[in-house]
Amino acid sequence: MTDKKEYRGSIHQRQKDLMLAWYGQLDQAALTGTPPTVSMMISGNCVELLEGFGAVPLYPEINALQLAIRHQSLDPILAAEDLGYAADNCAYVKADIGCLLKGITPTDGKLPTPTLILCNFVGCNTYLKWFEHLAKFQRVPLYVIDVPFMRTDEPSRSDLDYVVNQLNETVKRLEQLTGRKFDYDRFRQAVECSSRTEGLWSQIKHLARRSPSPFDAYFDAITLMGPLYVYRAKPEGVEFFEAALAELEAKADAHKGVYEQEHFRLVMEGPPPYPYFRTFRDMFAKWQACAVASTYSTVGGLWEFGFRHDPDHPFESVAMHMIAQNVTNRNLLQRYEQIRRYVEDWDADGVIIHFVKSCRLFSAGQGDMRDYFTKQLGVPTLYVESDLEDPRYFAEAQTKNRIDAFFESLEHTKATASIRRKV
Amino acid sequence: MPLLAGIDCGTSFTKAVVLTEENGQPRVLGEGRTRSGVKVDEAANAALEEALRDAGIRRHQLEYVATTGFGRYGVSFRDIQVTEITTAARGANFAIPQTTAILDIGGQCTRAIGISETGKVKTFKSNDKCAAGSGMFIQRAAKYLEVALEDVGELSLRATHPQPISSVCAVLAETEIINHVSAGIAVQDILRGIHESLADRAGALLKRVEMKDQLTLIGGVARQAGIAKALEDRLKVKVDIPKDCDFVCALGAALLGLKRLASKRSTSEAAGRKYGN
Amino acid sequence: MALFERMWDMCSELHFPSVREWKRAHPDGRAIAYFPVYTPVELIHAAGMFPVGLAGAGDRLDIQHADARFGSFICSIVKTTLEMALTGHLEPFDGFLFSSICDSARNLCFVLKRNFPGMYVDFLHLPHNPSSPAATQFLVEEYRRILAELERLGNCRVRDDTLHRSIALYNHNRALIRELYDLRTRNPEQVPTWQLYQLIRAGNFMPVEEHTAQLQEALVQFRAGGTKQRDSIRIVVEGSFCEQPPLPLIRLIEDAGCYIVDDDFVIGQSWFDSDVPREGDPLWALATSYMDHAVCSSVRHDFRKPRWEELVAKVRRSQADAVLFLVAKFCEPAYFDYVPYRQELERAGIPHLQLEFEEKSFTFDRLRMEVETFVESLVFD
Amino acid sequence: MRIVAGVDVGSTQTKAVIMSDNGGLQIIARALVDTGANVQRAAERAFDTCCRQAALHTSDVGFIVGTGYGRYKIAFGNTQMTEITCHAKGASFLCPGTRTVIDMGGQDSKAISVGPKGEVLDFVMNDKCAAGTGRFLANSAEVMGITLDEVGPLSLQAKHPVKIATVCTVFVESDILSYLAQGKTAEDILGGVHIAIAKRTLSLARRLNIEPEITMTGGVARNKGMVQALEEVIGRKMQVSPDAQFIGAIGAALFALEKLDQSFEFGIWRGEHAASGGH
Repeated sequence: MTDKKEYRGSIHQRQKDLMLAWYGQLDQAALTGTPPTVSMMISGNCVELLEGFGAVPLYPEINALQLAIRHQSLDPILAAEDLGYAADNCAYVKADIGCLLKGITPTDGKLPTPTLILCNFVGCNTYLKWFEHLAKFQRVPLYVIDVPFMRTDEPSRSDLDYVVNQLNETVKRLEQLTGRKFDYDRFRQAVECSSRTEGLWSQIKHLARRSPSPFDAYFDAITLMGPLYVYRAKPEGVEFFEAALAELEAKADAHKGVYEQEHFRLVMEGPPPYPYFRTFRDMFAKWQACAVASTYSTVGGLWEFGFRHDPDHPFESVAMHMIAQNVTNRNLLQRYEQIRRYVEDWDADGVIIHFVKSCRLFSAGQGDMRDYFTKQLGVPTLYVESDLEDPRYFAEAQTKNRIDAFFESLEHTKATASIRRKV
Repeated sequence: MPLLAGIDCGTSFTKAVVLTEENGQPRVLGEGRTRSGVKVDEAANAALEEALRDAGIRRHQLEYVATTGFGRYGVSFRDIQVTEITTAARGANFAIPQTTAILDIGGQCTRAIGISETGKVKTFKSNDKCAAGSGMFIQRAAKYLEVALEDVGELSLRATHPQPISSVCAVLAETEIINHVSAGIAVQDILRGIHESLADRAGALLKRVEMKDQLTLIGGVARQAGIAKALEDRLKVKVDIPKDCDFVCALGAALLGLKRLASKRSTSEAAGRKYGN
Repeated sequence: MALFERMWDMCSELHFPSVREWKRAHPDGRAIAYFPVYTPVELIHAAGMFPVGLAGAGDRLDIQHADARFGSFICSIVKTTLEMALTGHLEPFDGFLFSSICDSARNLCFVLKRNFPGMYVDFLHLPHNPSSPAATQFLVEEYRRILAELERLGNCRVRDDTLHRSIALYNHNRALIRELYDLRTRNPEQVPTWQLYQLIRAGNFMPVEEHTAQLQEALVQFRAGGTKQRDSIRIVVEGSFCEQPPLPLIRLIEDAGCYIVDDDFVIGQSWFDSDVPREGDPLWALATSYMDHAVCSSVRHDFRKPRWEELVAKVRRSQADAVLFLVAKFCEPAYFDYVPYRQELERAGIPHLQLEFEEKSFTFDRLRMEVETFVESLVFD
Repeated sequence: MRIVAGVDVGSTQTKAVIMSDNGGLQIIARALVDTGANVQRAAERAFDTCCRQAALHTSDVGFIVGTGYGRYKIAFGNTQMTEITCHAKGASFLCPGTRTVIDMGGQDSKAISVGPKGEVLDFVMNDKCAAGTGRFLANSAEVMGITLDEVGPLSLQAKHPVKIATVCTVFVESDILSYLAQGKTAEDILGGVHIAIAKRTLSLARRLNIEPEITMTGGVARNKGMVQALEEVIGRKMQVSPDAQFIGAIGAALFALEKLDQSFEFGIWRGEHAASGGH
């Protein structure tokens, strides 16, 4: 087995430091009441707006996934089920609410009760329920930013106006709740920062088009997602991604890949099985298969195709990001198209669809996606099922069996193709 | 002295109880039991006849027949039918008067019932989606692991590294066991894991019915496989198994019959007084 | 009663004879399918089209193709609807209008779009933030967009007065449904729910004018009829707002000793609590009605009015003894709401029971036992 | 002369074959044992039985490939492959011209698209909620109090097969109990069960481009009722080899031969050094 399963550069340490600093701020907010904190969803988040108040985002999803990676998600899930949540409810929600009930936090520090629960509703109906329940249990004001779903190719003027209006209402709401005046300049600067971070992040993602790819655009990209969502709109974020780009670019220039030899290039669809993150990764590492692109790394924002926040139109660009530039609020066919572009432009050998039971937004209809890729496009596609948070739905032997069989077959196809090329 | 019967038409066995009341106290006179087969009426008859013989009572002396269980509607000679949840509660309350929570580990599903001090069902919760906690599951696991059901409890106590079963579906849980076996894990560790998972799952159900520090366990397989011990260890509660555990529901049906009979009598007496005869 | 049998035949037919018949009578007419939850049927009607509420295929169609597209843990109605499409059963339809219900149904919209490129398939985004003053304007624009699509499809132009006429027709229809529901709340022995349910469900498959006539006839029949009042408990059924329970299950619940005094069955047939205003801009009238007068369910979000408070109020209003949660398997919105509902009901001392069904299920032994136990626990000392 | 073996450790049964290319490629020994609680021992038993049958010493066997769920526990094996790859290979050997393989196993059902050389082009496996076709049948038999061998023949006598809607092995038990309570015959219930499984399997296979020839593999292929039900819903005859249940082991043995021969032109062995590192 290859000794070096994944890249461990200095950015990984820096990433840890940044995330700990964030948890430190949350801990401070819990103790002192400042800075103000706002619960928000990762998908299509509008962290730029919070900068205008010096407020810190609180992402329940990050808490939930941290818990799962540490193999601590089952207890809170069961606590939530005691309350009446069903076996088939999203396990992210159950883990988060279970933690609230049991007073568990993902670090040693405390988590604050947020100033406002801001539900950025970007397609996922579970978000609405989740935040509604949090608001009920925590007795915190709730505001929903209703983002029109991408049911047309491009958002309409009416869609944008609706979201911009709600962003303005959110500002008023936050002014009342924090007692702070919205700092428009700071907001504009945040949008400016975001656009720079996004440019860097996009360049990193495009590095994966090289062969070998200097990083795994699924497993490693997830590591980089924390800073992207928490620090995107801050100078720290820009610095972090500058360093990350430099480091990965150097690696790419030296033709260093994730594995000694990059045997397979994959596009990954769907969230990872966090409770078995390492086990799952090893199943691909065994075959020296590297993800060169993934849809999950675009839940918070889809930047590799050119979109950037625009400091000249800060509100409109935040609205545009929420409506059209994150995978969560885009429709299934737009996701097919995104994956198709990855397969072509990132030169992938196959697609792995990871069905997660918790998330119907991602998973409902993925069988049709498989049908499209295998039958219409002839792209080798594997479909495996488990969950992103609930360890009870990961069948290790079955999953491994399917992955092994997929690569045994892919190996054959690739070898045949290369022989044909030689002939 | 009222004479009445309760018949529990279960999926594998049909059980009958003949009951009377003496000095305001219900008393069991006889019991009968037979395989259910496909004809509910016949099995109910056979079980009842056996209980009547046991009690030394003639069929025509019976005043009331209450049925319960899966085939409760299939008994043509019944006076009333009541569900097995309601009757389990009444029966358990009679056998163990202080109980407030019942755990019924049946072949297909596990059920927790919260009851009042009079034996009334307050709330109940079934685990029908997850048959991994059911009797049939233990039976199958034992068979697969080549262990006799009676030895399961004993063997599981010898576990050194219990291997938990995490799946919430019986089919996937069986697969998990097979994978544990494939991975070379010791039989006693797997069995202990099954016991503990089962106890945990039961615990979750029992929480929903607000169990306190005691529970009454009913259901045949559970007893055989030594689940009571696992429940006591894991849930830190006292577990009681009623004497004549298999007859709890039949008894509960008979007890409810007794109540109905009494209230019918008092209405007819009242009617009798009203019309002066 | 012959009326109800006729109604149920209409709901059970997978080849949509009423739609085919309508299309024969209207050679240029279009039939538009929709999930009968919150869909502005008035727009479809005003465009001269036949809105048909699809509620799955029940147990009448084997799922043979759809489970390859929607895997485990997805509800039955999504799969049976897709199965109908993939097996040619939706052939009489020219379009399918989806609206905000849940993630699975929305993804189905786009799966249909890919597999049936010749069909008009659209998704209507209903606002989830009624507190925003901008929401009504957004919805008006959204209705306008849908209307324009329908006009394009039907090659027609819809005038305001046509829309007003459609609104009036549906207002009348819904007012009758409200009257039937009120009658049942007052005298449940006069209006058995298993009959009312057939009557309302049939409205999915009938032109509104015809359905209104049937409702009037039924109202007369119900008022005249009535059976002996039984010793039953009064219950509110909650959670069947989308996938519909099989008819035998409703009968079973009534037979077990329950009077259903309020429910959320076929919510799309009765989704406003009052008439849509008939003055001014009709799109504005429809939009404000959705914002302020749509009946509450687990898939309509309005954080100004918590749903759990609405449920308790509904129980009080209908003088019910208990609540029966009748939840479709894998219906995540209903699963979620069960938690706060349960908390508030327990706080208010209202007994409740949760049952799970699938529209395609046909054996009910376990459900029967649970309902009976529940009734027994409320009736016996 | 080259002698190779394939050992297929399944969830309920372990199969082993020895093949030789002496005078044409042929199977010279087969063994089938219950897997039971000790996988390693089951594999050894099956292999030893084969050796005895062929009057060979274990060291005479040049290369051994393990497959099936317990493949990593075959201590004496030289390498492992998944049973999907092995079934495809074995099926094309036994039934030349095979383009689609349908296998109903204890833990998983699968459909495989097979290339002209027995290579896997695409495959699909059952959804989580429809796991364990073999188990589905076994449970049905158990609930009805009959043996697994009787299930197929009885199902063929069904006059009015009942409707079974569920794909879930757990829920089917309640359905069967209900039917028994309604007085339905065992034949009709089993007929319904077989049709339900057949339809579900077809629905699985449809996710591929099903092409003839179709070969059914695995132990369930011995169940005539199942084969007939499947042929009826597919509307096409299938090939069933008398060695259906050994197909995984045969495929494994064929790969062993290629390995021994070094004739294996493709890089399919690349994963092996990692694979043998255990899991």
